[in-house]
Amino acid sequence: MQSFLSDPFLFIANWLESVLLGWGLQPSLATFLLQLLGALALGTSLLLLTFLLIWAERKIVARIQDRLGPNRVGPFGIFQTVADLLKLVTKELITPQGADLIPYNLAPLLAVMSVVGLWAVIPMAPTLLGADISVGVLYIISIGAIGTLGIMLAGMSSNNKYALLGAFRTVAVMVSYAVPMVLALLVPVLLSGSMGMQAIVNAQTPVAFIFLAPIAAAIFFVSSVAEVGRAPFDLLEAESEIVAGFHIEYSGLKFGMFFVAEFLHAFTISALTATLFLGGWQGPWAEQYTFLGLLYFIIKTSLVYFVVIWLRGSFPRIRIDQMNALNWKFITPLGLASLIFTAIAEKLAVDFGLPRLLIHLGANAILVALTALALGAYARHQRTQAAVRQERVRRKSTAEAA
Amino acid sequence: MTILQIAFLLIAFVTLVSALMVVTSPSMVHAALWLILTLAGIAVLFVLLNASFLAVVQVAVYIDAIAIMIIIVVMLTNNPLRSQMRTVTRTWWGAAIGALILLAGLLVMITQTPAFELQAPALAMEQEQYLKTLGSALVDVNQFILPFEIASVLLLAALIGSITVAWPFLAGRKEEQDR
Amino acid sequence: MIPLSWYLIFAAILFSIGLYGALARRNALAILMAIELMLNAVNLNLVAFWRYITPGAVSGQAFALIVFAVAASEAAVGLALIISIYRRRRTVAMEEINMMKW
Amino acid sequence: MQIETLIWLIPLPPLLAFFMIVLGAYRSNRISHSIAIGSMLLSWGGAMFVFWRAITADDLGQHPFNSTISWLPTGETAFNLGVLIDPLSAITLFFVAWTCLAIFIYSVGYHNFGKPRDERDRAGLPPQAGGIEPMYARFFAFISLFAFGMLTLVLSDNLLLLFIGWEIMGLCSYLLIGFWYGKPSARDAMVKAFMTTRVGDVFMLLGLAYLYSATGTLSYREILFNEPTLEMLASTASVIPALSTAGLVGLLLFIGTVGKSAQWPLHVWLPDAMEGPTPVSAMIHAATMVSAGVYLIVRTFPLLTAGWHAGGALTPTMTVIAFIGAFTALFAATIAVAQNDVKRVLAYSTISQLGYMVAAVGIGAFVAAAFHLVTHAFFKALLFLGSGSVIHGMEHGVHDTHEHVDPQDMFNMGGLRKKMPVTFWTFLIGGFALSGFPILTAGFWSKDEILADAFAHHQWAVFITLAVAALLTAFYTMRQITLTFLGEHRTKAAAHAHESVWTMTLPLVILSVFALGIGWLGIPEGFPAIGGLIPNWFHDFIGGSLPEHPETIAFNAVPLLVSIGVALGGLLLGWLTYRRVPAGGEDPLKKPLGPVFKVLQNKYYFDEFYAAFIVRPAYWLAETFTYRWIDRGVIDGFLHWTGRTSLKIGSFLRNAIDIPIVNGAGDLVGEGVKKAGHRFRVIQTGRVQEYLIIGIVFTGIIISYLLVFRP
Repeated sequence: MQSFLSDPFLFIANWLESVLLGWGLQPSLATFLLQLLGALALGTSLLLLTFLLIWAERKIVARIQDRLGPNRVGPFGIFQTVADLLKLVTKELITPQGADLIPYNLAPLLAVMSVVGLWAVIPMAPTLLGADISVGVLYIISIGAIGTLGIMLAGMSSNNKYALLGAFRTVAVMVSYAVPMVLALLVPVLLSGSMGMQAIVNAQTPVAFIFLAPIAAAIFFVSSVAEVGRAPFDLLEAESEIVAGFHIEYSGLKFGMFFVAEFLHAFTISALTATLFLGGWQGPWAEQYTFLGLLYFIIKTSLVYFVVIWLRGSFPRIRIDQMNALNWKFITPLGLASLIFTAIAEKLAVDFGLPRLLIHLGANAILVALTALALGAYARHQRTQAAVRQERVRRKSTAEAA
Repeated sequence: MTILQIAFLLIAFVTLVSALMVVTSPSMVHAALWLILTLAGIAVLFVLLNASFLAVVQVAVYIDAIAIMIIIVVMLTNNPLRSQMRTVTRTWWGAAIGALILLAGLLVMITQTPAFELQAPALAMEQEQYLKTLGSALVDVNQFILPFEIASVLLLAALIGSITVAWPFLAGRKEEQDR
Repeated sequence: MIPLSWYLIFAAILFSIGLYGALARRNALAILMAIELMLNAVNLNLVAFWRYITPGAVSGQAFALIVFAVAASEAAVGLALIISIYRRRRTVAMEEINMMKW
Repeated sequence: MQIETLIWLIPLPPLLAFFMIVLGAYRSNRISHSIAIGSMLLSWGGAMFVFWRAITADDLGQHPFNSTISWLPTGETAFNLGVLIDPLSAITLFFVAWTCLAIFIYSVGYHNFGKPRDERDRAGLPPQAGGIEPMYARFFAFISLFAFGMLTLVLSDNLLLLFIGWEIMGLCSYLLIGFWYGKPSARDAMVKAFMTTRVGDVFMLLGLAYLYSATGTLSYREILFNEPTLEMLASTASVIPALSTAGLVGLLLFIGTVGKSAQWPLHVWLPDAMEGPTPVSAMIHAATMVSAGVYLIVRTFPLLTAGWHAGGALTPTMTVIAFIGAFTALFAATIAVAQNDVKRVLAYSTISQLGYMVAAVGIGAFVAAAFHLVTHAFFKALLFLGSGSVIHGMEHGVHDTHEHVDPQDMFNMGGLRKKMPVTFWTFLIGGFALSGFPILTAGFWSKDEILADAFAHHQWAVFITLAVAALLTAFYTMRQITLTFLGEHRTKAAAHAHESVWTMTLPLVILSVFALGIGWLGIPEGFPAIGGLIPNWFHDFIGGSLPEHPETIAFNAVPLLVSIGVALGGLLLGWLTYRRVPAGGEDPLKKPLGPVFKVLQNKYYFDEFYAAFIVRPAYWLAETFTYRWIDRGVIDGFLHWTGRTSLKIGSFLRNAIDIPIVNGAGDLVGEGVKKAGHRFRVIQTGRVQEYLIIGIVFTGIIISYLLVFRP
């Protein structure tokens, strides 16, 4: 009973394994079945979680916008999403004329797959994770980009110019923002000395990486929000400009899959941020009681998710050129600098035995100061340029007037 | 015939079929998608070969980077008026003969290999250990630092070169003058 | 289990398919894809030899990684060239790209 | 820092200064001379520190400061390069550092630093009207290099490094004599100096080679302090009969000295060297560089005197050295009597004094030679700088009065005592030291010691020769002083002369202190009254340079009295003879001496003799024999014949073989290829894939051939 309390998931897994073995199955087949079962449970619970996420987002955004939000179906309107889903399921699945059928039908699957696939390596508790592969971070990068592929295929195969525009924006945005995201991901790898997710979480025992590398954390958060395509980076589906972007031609459950994938992806990047920079399931007594670990993990993830929603509720959408400029001129160089500073600071801390936290904080503070200086210089330059341009225009107009 | 052998044959079959589709599919988009399937199949073969790191890198580099780039370029160069034209050259039969000759030669040589029926020996170390060894070997002065650095320089050169080649403002302006 | 020869034969077939594609396709992009197939065949051979013959060393994996880098550069430059050529000649058919003829 | 490390570092600052000035600093005169003087001050400081350590060290002769590094591996042994400070080199370093520093400072004033550049001045000619020297910075570069060479020579612990320093100085001497290369006389003088010293240097190099082949080393300590080696050298016969190996080597090295120190018969270059910038290059040719020759023979004293014991008969080598030295001393002194140029007098006096030292070495008076080397360096430097100051003052006078007189001719001077008091008093001190004015001056003590040595060793010929030379020395010195400074102004220019700037007079004052004081270090112990004050410190100190300490000679009143007598007598005679020379007057000696005076004035016609019997035959050999007959007649004739024959053969080959056969075949091949190319051009479609297919098919065929037929 004690073991059940401390680690219910392992207990259940062991019990199931003994049951399966008792049926006379081969051990390898039993393990396979067990893993299949686990994956099924994880995927299903994640997809179900989406109901809650959508409801929560609508509620919070409504509060931010001084509204009530859904409040009719069920307590606090909690079943509103279920009602929406029922409506969506009953809708007709329209296939546009001239669509490229294979990519058209493949795209929603890929979108959902990439998001759910990410959860295979996210450690939710000391013993609760899909697979502790040694290259977890690399896995996240590669699987995450499959979502990009799905969106692109959707935009391309729909035979619709708005969808194609959305796809082009996807390419421009997602592929670009993958660069700073990878750079920021390398910082926890560097700090923990491993690419395994569990190892990264374990390396955050005394202090979470957000205190060692706040800049990298910020970069990762921002670029992954852009990767997801959430506001303020929601250019892919900008309703006011390109109607609905890449999924304009989708309806019914296929649209629902994109919808689910987007919300779940936002939650997933929250989970990733929590895992990589906030210490994951780390917390008091988390080692002994797995359930506590899961609780900590959910709390941290929800916090980050709240920030994501908050951003959506507060920021206007930015233009594509601003977005690319932000990436290539600001975030990517900063990410590179952050990686280099962290590497130097870590080397200093290890080789000279200096206090690690102080060194890293100092390095980040220097980086912030340098960034502020550079930005200030750039702003001054821009202002002078603008003044010169204005002056030229004014002279011209006065000359013409004369 | 063990499960592993069955799995291998299955994957190999799928991979080869999709590879064939890559070289025969009339639509470039479909060819690119088949290419992705082929690359994914090879990634799985890497996993079977206990090289999971390479499998992940295969997915990251090939599927995420190269395949997406190819699809972009397909999108950029898809000329609807020309898409109905032949997909193979006039000399495709020569290519087929050449490829078959090469295949035959390769198969003959493979059958003569002394290690033809070689079974996989046990791994020398843990998977994690391999990753560490590989990482340090790549930057070890006595091992692969030179190829590694050359590859880095090559990547940089490719980056700069592709930007220069595809720079629309330079090329476009010159094109205007040419006309 | 799986003998080495299976991998080798697989790689040989894949390479030949790639070769056929590189020689027979009209579209430059298709040629590029075919070249990727060939590179993958080579890479698979490298890894298979590593796994079966020298599992104690990491040289096979290291060279496979370097082949990845080469493939990435090749794809980048190749695609840039294709875009550039397309911009000039409005075609990506290799038969029509014969400016080098005498 | 180890003292050895410091010794290594001493010569380097001037070398660095040379490169810095040559490579960049020459654009600014102020920076150039600051660098040069600063570097010399560094070297001077190092030298003084080393000197102080040397004189306070216990038994320096047996435990010198020595440091060597391996330089050239020569088979089993290695040729070592090193530095050595023993008593001799310490004392030499002392006076070299002081005199070099004095030159450096003096040069600033001499080259009119601070005056504006005169538009009429041209690089390569002396400034016309008191403007700054056009090649000011270059001068400092040269003397820096010179200082490097001299310091290297002094600090070296082996003969090869010494030779290197020696040759660097030879180069600097050449460059500085010809510093005003715009003057034809300066050009001639520089070539003359270079060629003449070259004669000596070649023999010296022969001597070094011979010594190396005989002993396998050139290090001082390994040869000179090694009794068995010296014994071996002294006892083995050389290629020349009647000379031992040591004797032959010594003789060859001595010929080097003859060249460098301007001994008869290679003395002719030194007076001409006065064409250089007046006092400074002359100073180099009087106090420092020419001393190197004497330094060489003093340094190799044990080798030169191998086989000789104090009181014994002189070896042939020593006889030659003694003869040359004594003869030169007298010979040059007689010429000096009849010279009018203020610098030439000093030049001949230098030759004469160097002859003293050489003669002292020749009779085995090591200490006396070294002592005179030191004292002479100081007072001769003083005299030359003083004469430079005088000429400088006279040039000002000539410039002010526009009177066209030679500013170097003593008969145009007179009465400068009032105009240039500092120069006068210091020149007087130097002159008295040169003539050996009793008790007070350094020259007295050193010269007296040479005479005493000659007397004690019963070398009567040498003794008398040197005594007569000393008389003449005092006479011409007083002649010079009287003509220059005393009496009335003989020209307006002299009346308008004025004292030089402080940078020129300061070195004079410093050197005059040494010219007076340095002699007291070597007062013989037996000297009446003051002998006990400083009990012959110099003898004790410098004697450590030899394996065995030389004996102190017993005090004898005869040479002392002779010495005092000739000095005072000569001075008195000189004053009496020249005190009333009127303006434009002739030399009072001209009439009584008659033709002899003419011979003396023309330096015994040595230049003419060499011109007739060496230079002209050499020209004839080069121009007529070698060039006209051998080169143009025989060699060119043969070459022309060969050329013409080759041309004929070539044209035959071209017309008969090349054009019809070779070219024909070549053209045929070319045309064939061209035609074939036209046929085959159709297969070049410009399509990459088709090429590749062809390539692959052929590769496949080759591989299958290999597989099927060559298992």
